[in-house]
Amino acid sequence: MTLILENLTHAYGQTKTLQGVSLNVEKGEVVSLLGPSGCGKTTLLRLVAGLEHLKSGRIELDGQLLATEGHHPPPETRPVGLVFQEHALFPGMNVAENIMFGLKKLPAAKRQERCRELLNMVGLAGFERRKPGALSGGQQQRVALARALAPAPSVMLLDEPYASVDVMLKREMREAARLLLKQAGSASILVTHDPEEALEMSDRIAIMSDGRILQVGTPEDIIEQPLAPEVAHLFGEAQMLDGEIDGDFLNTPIGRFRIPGGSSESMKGKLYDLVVRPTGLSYHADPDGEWIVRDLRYSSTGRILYLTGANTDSLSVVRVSTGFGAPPVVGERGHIDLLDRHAFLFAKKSH
Amino acid sequence: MTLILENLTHAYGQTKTLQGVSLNVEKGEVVSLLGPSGCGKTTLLRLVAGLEHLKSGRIELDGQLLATEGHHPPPETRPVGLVFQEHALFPGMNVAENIMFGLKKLPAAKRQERCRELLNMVGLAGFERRKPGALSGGQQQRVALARALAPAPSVMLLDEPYASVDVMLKREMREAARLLLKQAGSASILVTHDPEEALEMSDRIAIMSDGRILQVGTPEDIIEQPLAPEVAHLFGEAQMLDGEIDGDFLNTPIGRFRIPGGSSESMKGKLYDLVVRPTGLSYHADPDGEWIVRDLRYSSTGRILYLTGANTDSLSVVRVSTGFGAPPVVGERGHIDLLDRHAFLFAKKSH
Amino acid sequence: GGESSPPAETSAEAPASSGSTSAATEAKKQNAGVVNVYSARHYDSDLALYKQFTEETGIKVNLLEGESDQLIQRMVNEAEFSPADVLITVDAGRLWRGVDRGVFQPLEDQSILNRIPEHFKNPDNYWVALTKRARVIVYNKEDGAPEGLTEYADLADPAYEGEICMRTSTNIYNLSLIASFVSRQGEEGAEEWARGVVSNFARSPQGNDISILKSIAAGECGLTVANTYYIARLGVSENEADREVYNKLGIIFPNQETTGTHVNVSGIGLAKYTKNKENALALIEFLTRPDIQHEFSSGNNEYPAVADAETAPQVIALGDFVADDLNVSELGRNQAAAVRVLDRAGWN
Amino acid sequence: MSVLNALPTRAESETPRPLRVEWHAIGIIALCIFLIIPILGILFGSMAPSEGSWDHLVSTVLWDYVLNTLGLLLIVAVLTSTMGTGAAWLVAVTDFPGRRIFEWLLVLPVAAPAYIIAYVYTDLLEFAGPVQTWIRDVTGWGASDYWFPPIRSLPGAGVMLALVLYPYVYLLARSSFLNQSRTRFAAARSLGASPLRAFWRVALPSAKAAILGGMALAMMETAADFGVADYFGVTTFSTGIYRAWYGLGDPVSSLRLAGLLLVIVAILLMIERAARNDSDAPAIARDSLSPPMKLGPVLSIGAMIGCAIPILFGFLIPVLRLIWLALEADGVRSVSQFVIFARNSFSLSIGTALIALLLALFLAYAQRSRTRADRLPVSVAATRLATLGYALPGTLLAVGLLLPLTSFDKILSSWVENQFGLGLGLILTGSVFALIYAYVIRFLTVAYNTVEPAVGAIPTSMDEAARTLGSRTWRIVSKVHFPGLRPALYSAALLVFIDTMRELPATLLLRPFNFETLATRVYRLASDERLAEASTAALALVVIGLIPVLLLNKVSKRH
Ligand SMILES: Nc1ncnc2c1ncn2[C@@H]1O[C@H](COP(=O)(O)OP(=O)(O)OP(=O)(O)O)[C@@H](O)[C@H]1O
Ligand SMILES: Nc1ncnc2c1ncn2[C@@H]1O[C@H](COP(=O)(O)OP(=O)(O)OP(=O)(O)O)[C@@H](O)[C@H]1O
Ligand SMILES: [Fe+3]
Ligand SMILES: [Mg+2]
Ligand SMILES: [Mg+2]
Repeated sequence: MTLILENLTHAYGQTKTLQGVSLNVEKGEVVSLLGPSGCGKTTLLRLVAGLEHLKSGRIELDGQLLATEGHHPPPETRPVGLVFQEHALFPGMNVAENIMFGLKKLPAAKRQERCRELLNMVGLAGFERRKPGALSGGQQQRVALARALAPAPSVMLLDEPYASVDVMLKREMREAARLLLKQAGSASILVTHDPEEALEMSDRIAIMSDGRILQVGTPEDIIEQPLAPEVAHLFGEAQMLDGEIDGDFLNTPIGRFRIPGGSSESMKGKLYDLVVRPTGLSYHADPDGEWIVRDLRYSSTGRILYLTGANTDSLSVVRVSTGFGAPPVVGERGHIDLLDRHAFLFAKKSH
Repeated sequence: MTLILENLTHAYGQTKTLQGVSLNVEKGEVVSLLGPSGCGKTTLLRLVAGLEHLKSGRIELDGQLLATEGHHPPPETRPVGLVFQEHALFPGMNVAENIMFGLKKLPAAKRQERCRELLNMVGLAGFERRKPGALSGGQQQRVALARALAPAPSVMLLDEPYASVDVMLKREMREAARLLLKQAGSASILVTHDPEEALEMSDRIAIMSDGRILQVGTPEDIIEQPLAPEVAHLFGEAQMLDGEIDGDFLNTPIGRFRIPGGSSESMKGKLYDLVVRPTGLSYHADPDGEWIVRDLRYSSTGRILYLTGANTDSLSVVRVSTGFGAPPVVGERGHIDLLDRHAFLFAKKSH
Repeated sequence: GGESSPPAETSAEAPASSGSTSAATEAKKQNAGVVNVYSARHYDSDLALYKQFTEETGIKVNLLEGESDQLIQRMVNEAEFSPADVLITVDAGRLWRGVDRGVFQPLEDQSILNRIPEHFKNPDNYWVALTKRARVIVYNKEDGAPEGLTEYADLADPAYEGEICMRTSTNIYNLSLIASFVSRQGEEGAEEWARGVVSNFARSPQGNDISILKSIAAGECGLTVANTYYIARLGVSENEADREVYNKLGIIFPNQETTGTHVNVSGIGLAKYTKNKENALALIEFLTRPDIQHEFSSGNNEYPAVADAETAPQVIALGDFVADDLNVSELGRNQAAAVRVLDRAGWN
Repeated sequence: MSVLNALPTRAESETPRPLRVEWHAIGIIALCIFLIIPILGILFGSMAPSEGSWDHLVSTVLWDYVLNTLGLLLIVAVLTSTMGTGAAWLVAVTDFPGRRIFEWLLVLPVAAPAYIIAYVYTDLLEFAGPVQTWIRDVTGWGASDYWFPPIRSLPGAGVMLALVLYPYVYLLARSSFLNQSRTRFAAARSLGASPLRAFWRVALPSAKAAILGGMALAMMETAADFGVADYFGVTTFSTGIYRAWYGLGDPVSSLRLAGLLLVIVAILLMIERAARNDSDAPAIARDSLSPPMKLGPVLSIGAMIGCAIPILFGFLIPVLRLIWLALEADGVRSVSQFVIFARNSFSLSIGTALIALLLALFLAYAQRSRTRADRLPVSVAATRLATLGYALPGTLLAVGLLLPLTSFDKILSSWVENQFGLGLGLILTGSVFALIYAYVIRFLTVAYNTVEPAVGAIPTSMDEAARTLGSRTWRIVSKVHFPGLRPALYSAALLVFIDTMRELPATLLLRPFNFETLATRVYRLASDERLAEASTAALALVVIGLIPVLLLNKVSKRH
């Protein structure tokens, strides 16, 4: 069961939304789709589900053509399930009826059974009779997820299915959903805004921007070898800085950084994007340091220092992760070193 | 400008949703409201905005009574802005008209100006003429945020305003929104499902569960001194285990842990909840260890090991954070130590 | 047809004055020069007559057309405020009801009264007839005249089973016909007859006179009763198909040997609270003038009510007959009984 | 109450509060009293002792009235709902060649009065008509050699009424379908539902309020119809009421029949209300711009035929026949005289449409508002009663109105006479005021039933958002609601306009002297059994009715 998207393009009227997107998803695989708001993620899912017509390109499932230009079988003939970003629950039906809507082929007992199972999974046992209007936002979203999972379709498309679910529940739900999808052997695409979710949930991650896919790879690939600054920027609270190579240093508007491996001849004088995660920097106090500690905040993985360059007027901060030892004091000076992990230099595209 | 919520209760028909909620928010302060789906967060905001009538308790703003039992001034008379979880954009109006809707008192030029400013902030410059129906989910949410921020109300209530916005934009937007709210001196309550967001965005955090507030405090308080297992559980990907004190160890269904400071006499034999973040555990390889490494995943802050107890049948895993050194091998055995930070023991309430 | 449809301008005349000012104030303003007519006759040919009246006398005719009973109701409600000066209705039953509900005052003008035969005016002179129409039995000439059919009573004869088409019991023409039965034979007699007719129906009661006449011509129905003016109208129609229908119709004036053919009238009465009595009387006088009576006949194919008025040729062509001399007030009095009779007989 | 259901969100949270004087409620009740005068008159009138005719009616024809009326209502309900809903769905949701044209052609039949259609069809299809004559000529059959569906019959009457009444359902259902979230429909399909099942399970339930509202209108008009039923010889309540009053001369029995009819209609309406359920549309249908569902060639042809049938039979055939008759009768000559009639009809209709629309909006909003005590049961009941006027046979309504109007007039007039010595006469009775008053009472139902589902479908979250942004009611209504209400408002205005155009009994009785409308003109000729001559006026009536239909099409295109 392989889902192959080949060179898909699409537009709403004049607005181009997809410009040649290709992606393969294997049976039982979960591929996350990550990208900025408005980049075309929902549109991509709608194309696969048959709710939009593609302009060019082709979609194949298991060697069979699913759609191409001029060939658009209707959604109900495609073995594709879709969780809608806006839930799209049926307001006249109660929760159980919503979930069982896609199960009309099963005998009634089986249907009930499956419904109960899914309600347990999304933590809504006992809500069978509620109408969607009397559910909280997160509860609605969970019903939408359960409804789409119910028929165990060959292709499962999930559009931010956990956006309004709290972390704890989300964690449980995504493990459970992952299991269900694997059991059913569905090829799944999961749209999410949460890089951590993508890392945890998915076999591979596809990063989209502006109607294009920038990189597809395993979580490790994506984290360790991002191919574009946008990709690197997505994870680990990274920050992006413009910089120019100056000897072994990178001069940025907010201060200068030493380049760990030094710079090669060819890099000299060129413009670069520096993408660096707080964990890609280390700090040590030094009264002569070029950086000043401005603020200090907590995160669950440690303290984050906010520093500004001592020699620039810029008030922009750089964030550096520190361990759990004695905290630096706000106002003290120090050095920042770029580490050779979690910090990436990308040559700027020539304008 | 202090917003005081005192002992609020509320119910939908027979469903009790709030059971004595008290909370103060200072002028210019941002308080995050965190809690599981369906716990009553939205309901609380609706009470303050005047969209629901409280059953008992009182709401005060700046020393003035805003609402109490039997006194429910309508929403339009309250200096309260609300970003709706479901966006609630006006479908007939374009983006600019939506944003300017609350600005009717300003002269037209000012209004336009403010609209432009806010559109820039939410990254939607150029979308002025679009109807909401032609926006992506995240774009709609951003318009909703801009619309609520526009009149700079004294009290600002934000119901998951960033749920469908991608991380990078979210970071920018929340900084910008924070600035705007501080400038306006609004007392703000921000509902979110994202603990990290709460930690970063807010001056204080309130944790709700089941219609009650469990704890209110600064991010540091909440992270370092959670008062309830539910609170501790929320942050840093924590896991919760049942355990029984056995000498200096805690026996859990999935394996035993040494208690860092040892146990006191009074703790013996009692049941405890252990809430531990991956960063609250350390691992070292040891062929005689009681744990087996089952999996190893990436997260932006390091590797996460998934281990199961070597002496139990349970397949439940415990997650341990490791540094960036040479990774352990899947299948190897080792020891886990509880650290004295990011691991919390809560005596179980007697049944 | 051409004769029955007046030229466009005539009918445009009446509504030309603004309707938005109240009728009452209008009456006040031009007290000398108007007569307010409530009329249930709605023939275009009447409009021409009103126009002629205005030309002759300078009195303007304000016209309100409606259904008889509603107009009576309106006059009852308006009582002494009523702007109406005269009421014209199209059925004896309605005239009777007008008297019953006290909307008329007696006509004292002998010159008018003298023109009208005795049984075509109210015994107390509350109204006089303007026109009369006979209700005759009609058959299809191509099928030959039905033998032995000379009386209304014969329609109940089982020999005519499956032949008869009738209008529904809401229709006043049939109600009046039955009412005349009730007058003569009592409710039981009338009912027995009605049952006989019902069992002879070719189809359930439906349609109107014209449509049933066409059904007769087409052969769907064998027999019916119809008002003479409809038959005559078909004869003088400009439409060829109508004239073909006419040519196929045979007419029987029933009860010639006994009581005479059932005749109904349209009539006029002076409103009880008239404020333009002079003008109203002038109008009644005008409408009962022999030459104008002739116009009724040629315009709407009716028989004049006035004895010495000339009947139009197309009406004469229907044939000569002896009319029932039952006072038409009887028809009104027995109308409710007629309805009950029809209900019981299952004539819907 | 449907509106409550339509807003499932948070209504229950209302804490019950003690009753207090609510000006809203008083306003509504006052308005309703003003509107239900004739109905109250009937209800009271029917309680007077009868002169014996009542027993007679009960023992002879009452059951016929009940059965025939219910039969007629059933036929009309089934036909209007299938034709109206089916056509509305096809043009709103699917795409096939000619959809845009069909979209507005489908409204046309509403412009033709039912009794005209009935006359035309009997003229065409009766035994003596051209169709059967032609059959006989071609085949040589005689009268009894073949079966032809009898046009003047209960089913025939049902079909005639349905042909002109289905646009009520069509208009309401269409705007409901257009406002619906297509995402939900898409969700159903991606869960494997065929378009038909998705329509049945998802689209239809959401449009239920609108469809039932339209059916209720069609059924009320059917209940009130006299012309068709009488001409076809179908004894319904409406013909019975007429006969009891004018034939039996027994107003009390007549009023009792009317009271009974109202009770039946009220029960049907209650069933209708109960059958409505939640239909909260989300504010934003994400893909409202995406192309509607394209139909394949076979389905396209099916859809075209489906849409063409009601247009063909409800409009094209009758109008062509009317044109034929008008030409035959040389009606062209008399066109000039219609200018004045048309002007009268037109201005009355416009006035009535505007007033009815305003009142309907007021009542609909009163029913919707959930934070005010104006949802007192009294005001709900009053609204229900006030919007029942449509089920009253027009004759009765007119008579029912005449009494209070003239009484008031007389009091006024005597007072003026005493005070100023001025003979005022009757000002209201027999003036345009009385006419419009009667029209509004009668057609408020139409406006209300059209506007109310649209008002009810506005999600409360819209109001809430606007209110937290500091807007008061008026601004919310005009800025936030109005854009969404516009199609329904236009539909309501159109329907009231056309209904007023063709209203007859009240016009006849209450109009001023020398005041003719197109409808009275048609009636003069038709009641004199001059179909050919009436055809020209009937055509004029239809043509003027088309004006707002065309306008409606223009504005709804912009939507
Ligand atoms: N109209 C209603 N009738 C009955 N119960 C309701 C209604 N609306 C909400 N509830 C219930 O009230 C509880 C609180 O709802 P609320 O919307 O405040 O939750 P929430 O904390 O905002 O959840 P979420 O994070 O999922 O948005 C939920 O359990 C919900 O099911
Ligand atoms: N009906 C429409 N007409 C015109 N443009 C549209 C329409 N629907 C969506 N768009 C535009 O298409 C682009 C892609 O939309 P899409 O919904 O696929 O984005 P997305 O990646 O899902 O975003 P989000 O993460 O915010 O949901 C957006 O810029 C959006 O504004
Ligand atoms: Fe006649
Ligand atoms: Mg999206
Ligand atoms: Mg919520």
